[in-house]
Amino acid sequence: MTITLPEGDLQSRLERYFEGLGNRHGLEESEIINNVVLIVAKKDDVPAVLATARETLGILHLSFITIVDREGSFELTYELMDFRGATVRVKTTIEGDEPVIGTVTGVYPTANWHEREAYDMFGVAFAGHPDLRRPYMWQDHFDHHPLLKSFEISTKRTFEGLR
Amino acid sequence: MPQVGQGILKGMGVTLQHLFGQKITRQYPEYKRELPERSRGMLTVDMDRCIACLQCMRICPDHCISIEQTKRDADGSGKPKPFAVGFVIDDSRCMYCSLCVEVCPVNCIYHTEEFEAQAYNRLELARQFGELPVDPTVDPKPAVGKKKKPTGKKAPKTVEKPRTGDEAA
Amino acid sequence: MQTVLNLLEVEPIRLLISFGAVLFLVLNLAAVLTMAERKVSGYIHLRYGPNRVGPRGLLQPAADVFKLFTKENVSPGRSDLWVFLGAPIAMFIPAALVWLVVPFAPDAVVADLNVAILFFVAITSIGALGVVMAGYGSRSAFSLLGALRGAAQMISYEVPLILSLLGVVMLSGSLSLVDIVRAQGDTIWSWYFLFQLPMFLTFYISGIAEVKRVPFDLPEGESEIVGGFMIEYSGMTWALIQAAEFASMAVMSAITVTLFLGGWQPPLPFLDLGAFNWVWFGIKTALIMFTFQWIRWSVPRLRMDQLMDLGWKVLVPLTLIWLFVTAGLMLVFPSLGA
Amino acid sequence: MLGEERRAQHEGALTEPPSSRLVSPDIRDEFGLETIDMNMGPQHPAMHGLLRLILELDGETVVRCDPVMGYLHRCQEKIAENRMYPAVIPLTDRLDYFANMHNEHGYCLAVEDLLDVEIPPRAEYIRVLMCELMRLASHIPSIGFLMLELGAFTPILYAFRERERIQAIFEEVTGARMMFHYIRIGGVKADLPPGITQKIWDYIESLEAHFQRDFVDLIQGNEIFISRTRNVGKMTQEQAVEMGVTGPALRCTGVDFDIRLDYPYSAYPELQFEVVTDTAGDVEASYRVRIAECLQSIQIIKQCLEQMPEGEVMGDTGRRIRPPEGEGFGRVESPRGEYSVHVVSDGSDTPYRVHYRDPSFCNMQLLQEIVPGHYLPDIMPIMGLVDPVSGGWDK
Repeated sequence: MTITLPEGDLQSRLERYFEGLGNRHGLEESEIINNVVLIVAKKDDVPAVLATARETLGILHLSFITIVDREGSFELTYELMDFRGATVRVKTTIEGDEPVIGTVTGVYPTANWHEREAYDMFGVAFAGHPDLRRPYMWQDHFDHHPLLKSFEISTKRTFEGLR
Repeated sequence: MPQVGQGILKGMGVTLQHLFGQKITRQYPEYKRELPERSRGMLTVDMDRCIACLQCMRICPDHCISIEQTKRDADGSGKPKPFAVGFVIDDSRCMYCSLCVEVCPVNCIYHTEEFEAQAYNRLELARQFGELPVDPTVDPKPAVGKKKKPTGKKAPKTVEKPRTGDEAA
Repeated sequence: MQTVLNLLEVEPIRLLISFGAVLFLVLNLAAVLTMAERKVSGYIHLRYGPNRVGPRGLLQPAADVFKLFTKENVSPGRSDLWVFLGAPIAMFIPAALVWLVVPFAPDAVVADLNVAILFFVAITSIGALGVVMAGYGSRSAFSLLGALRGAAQMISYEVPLILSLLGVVMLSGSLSLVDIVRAQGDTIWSWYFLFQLPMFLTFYISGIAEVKRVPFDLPEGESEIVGGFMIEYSGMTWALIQAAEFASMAVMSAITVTLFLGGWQPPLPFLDLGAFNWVWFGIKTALIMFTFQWIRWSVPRLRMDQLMDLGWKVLVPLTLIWLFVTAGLMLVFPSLGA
Repeated sequence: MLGEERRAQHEGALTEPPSSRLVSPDIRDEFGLETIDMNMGPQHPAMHGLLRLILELDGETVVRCDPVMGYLHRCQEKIAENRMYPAVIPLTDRLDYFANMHNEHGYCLAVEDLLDVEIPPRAEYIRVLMCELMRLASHIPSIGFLMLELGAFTPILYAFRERERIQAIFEEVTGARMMFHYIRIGGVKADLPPGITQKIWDYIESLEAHFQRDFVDLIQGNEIFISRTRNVGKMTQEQAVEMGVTGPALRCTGVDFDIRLDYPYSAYPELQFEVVTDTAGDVEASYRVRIAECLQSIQIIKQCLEQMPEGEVMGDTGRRIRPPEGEGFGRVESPRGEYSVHVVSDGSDTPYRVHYRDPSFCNMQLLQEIVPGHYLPDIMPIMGLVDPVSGGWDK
């Protein structure tokens, strides 16, 4: 099975993505910076926005999901690439101590591990994820999420007393 | 498969060529390669030149340098200046990144060509340079000062603020 | 002195002494072969190989043996201990026994059996038993997979191995290895490997498969099942398995030389060394062993299904066809037979 | 007690019914057939680094494959949050330790994106030159690893001979053989030492002279190699794209995606090279793609040496690097695929958040997808197709 890569020049594609996403969803903010379409969406809209991007606009590649812990809220960045120079960056914010967001594994299967990693590191739960295990940390008896700002690392020398 | 075995025979020809070819092993302990000028070996400190500015200790990503600082009139000018009485480089932590060498304002810390460090005990790898020994297991001053969290305001929810640029560079 | 020599005439004593000599030879051969293997691999890899113990590393095998003797023999906690410990012995004995029928020179053979080929075939088949014992005894998933592969492979490759022998047997009209060598004559073109080229190749390939070397080292398969049936062995038991492997490799080369490359016969009549003809046997065997090693360091490993395909779909039909060709030719030209 | 409990819980988590069994459960129950559970790794002689594969075997056929990571996890992202901006660079070296230069480059691009600093053209060319040498030093051993996994021991030593010679060049230029810490925010650490141009040129010519013999003649035509790799690990373009695969593993299915051309950075827009693709999408195709990419890299290195401009090698970043608030993105084509860095700054001199998107991590998802249905020995060539690096997937 072959895939179809997007056609047309970069600027027209960027505008197509910009309009395609802006017309369908109630976005909080959207703009084009250089070759990036920056979208700020509401938390609940994210799976739908990504579904539009994948299925209607044909953006094939989910590069990564970054979570930034803003102490009290989490900022998520979904970086989508169309393989031909254009980038769509979807941002959203989750408030609260027990963050939950809908999964995008149904749209981009590659999100599977990215979401697992995010869950492991930040404790952000992805509703509907098929296999939400921790990839890195111990699978049990470890209730911490190390990349949270509240998880303090010590600068102490680790071999103290080891001799 | 019309040419069965041809590829295998070709590959065997290559190995046969190498069987009689020049060997490339270096007989290490007897033969030592000359190290290039820039090669980064174990660190050493010229304590006479050190001005105890603590730059190297701050920048070190591994916190492998610890300095015990006092004020002393070392050059007899009558003005007490910062002086490093204790200086330890913990080679069990050093990763030879040369950041300390680059920040040193008087070029008193530098890389040597030594690279064969070994000991039965990790603490033996901590090399003392000063007059007083410094305990390498004690936490040095944090490499980064208590900064983190710009005080007062909460970090912004959405980024991509217009860049002021005055702070940069 | 005379009485001692006379004792050699007495059959059981001669057998015992010569068997002792052969056993000594086999054990030393294994050590020498490990050394050769490491040197050849080193030179192919642009390395020097072992060169620290003794002059040019020649004492390395002695150091290895010393190390292995002093190592603790670890056995897995839940292993079937008797089977586990018996496996290396069950592997080593067949490899050593075959040497009994190998003719080194016209009169230098421990037992000139008139059914030597049958003896060889029967004894090599026992080797598979050792592999299965090792895999079963050590109670590990990797060992079990290795043993299953080993058993399947060795039993499957028995078939082309035996079939490829038949051409030689038909031509020489004898099952005795001494007679087969005599029948080949002392010129290089009268040896059987030319006329029986497909048989020779089949025997050579199935021989590699039988001694489990690359590209047929699936029972070992260090990159997929780590060490296969020998994964749990250590110390002297492991050394015995290694010795068995190298001894069977040596015996396979010796049999190849005996059957197809004229045994002790010189390549041309004027090169006849008389009583020293075993030198020719040694040179040829060493050459075959070198090709084993050369192949080992040049090619990757086959997969199980491809191995079986090669054995049953290529080698067996090939030998059968050539058997018919040989028989037909012998019918037309009766002078071909002995 | 704790151990027992932990094990029970752990097993409970991992023994969900596999989606595709090769023998239907009815038949299995009727004949009392069982599958074998097998742990491959983390201490497996041929495994790429510290990876554990939990396999369910039906005979020798893999029914389920579940990669378990985390044996080398250092939480580099957390460490980076506690280091100053320049002091993160030597840590990025430890990520994908077969492509250190690319890691540094990606991070520096991200911070430069924040800083808006001008990079001198000579520095850009030196970066590209070093990255392409690094690509050679990564692709050639990965071909060797593929052969090692197939059971041929020799090519890996020829491959490491090449890597050794490239490392000697690196040592002269950067001062270290593996953990370079050479590419800095704003440029590179130092200019090329005198005489190194001729050495690189000599090396590239000697490599070209025996590349065909040692890595193509020895491997490509070998019938056993072909039978072991053709149609093994076969994937469609759609599968590869869905799994987020990038790099040679994606290009061997025919998708000509290369960050160097599609999202150009550094000096790449000024250089002439091709994106190599293959259509088969199996292990053999990925081998061919890697070989061809090595040849392309050689061409790029030659162009770099010819077109190398004169001038400074370090832009003006100031003594203390303190980017304004905001986000920076850096994206490079590492030998394994797309390596992206996302740096969030809060205006202080340490990053607020650093995120690495490592190709090893993303490409490894492919294992779950394409390994089931293959034989046990095929796992290893598939690992050679994906070619992950332990430091990369574990961060």
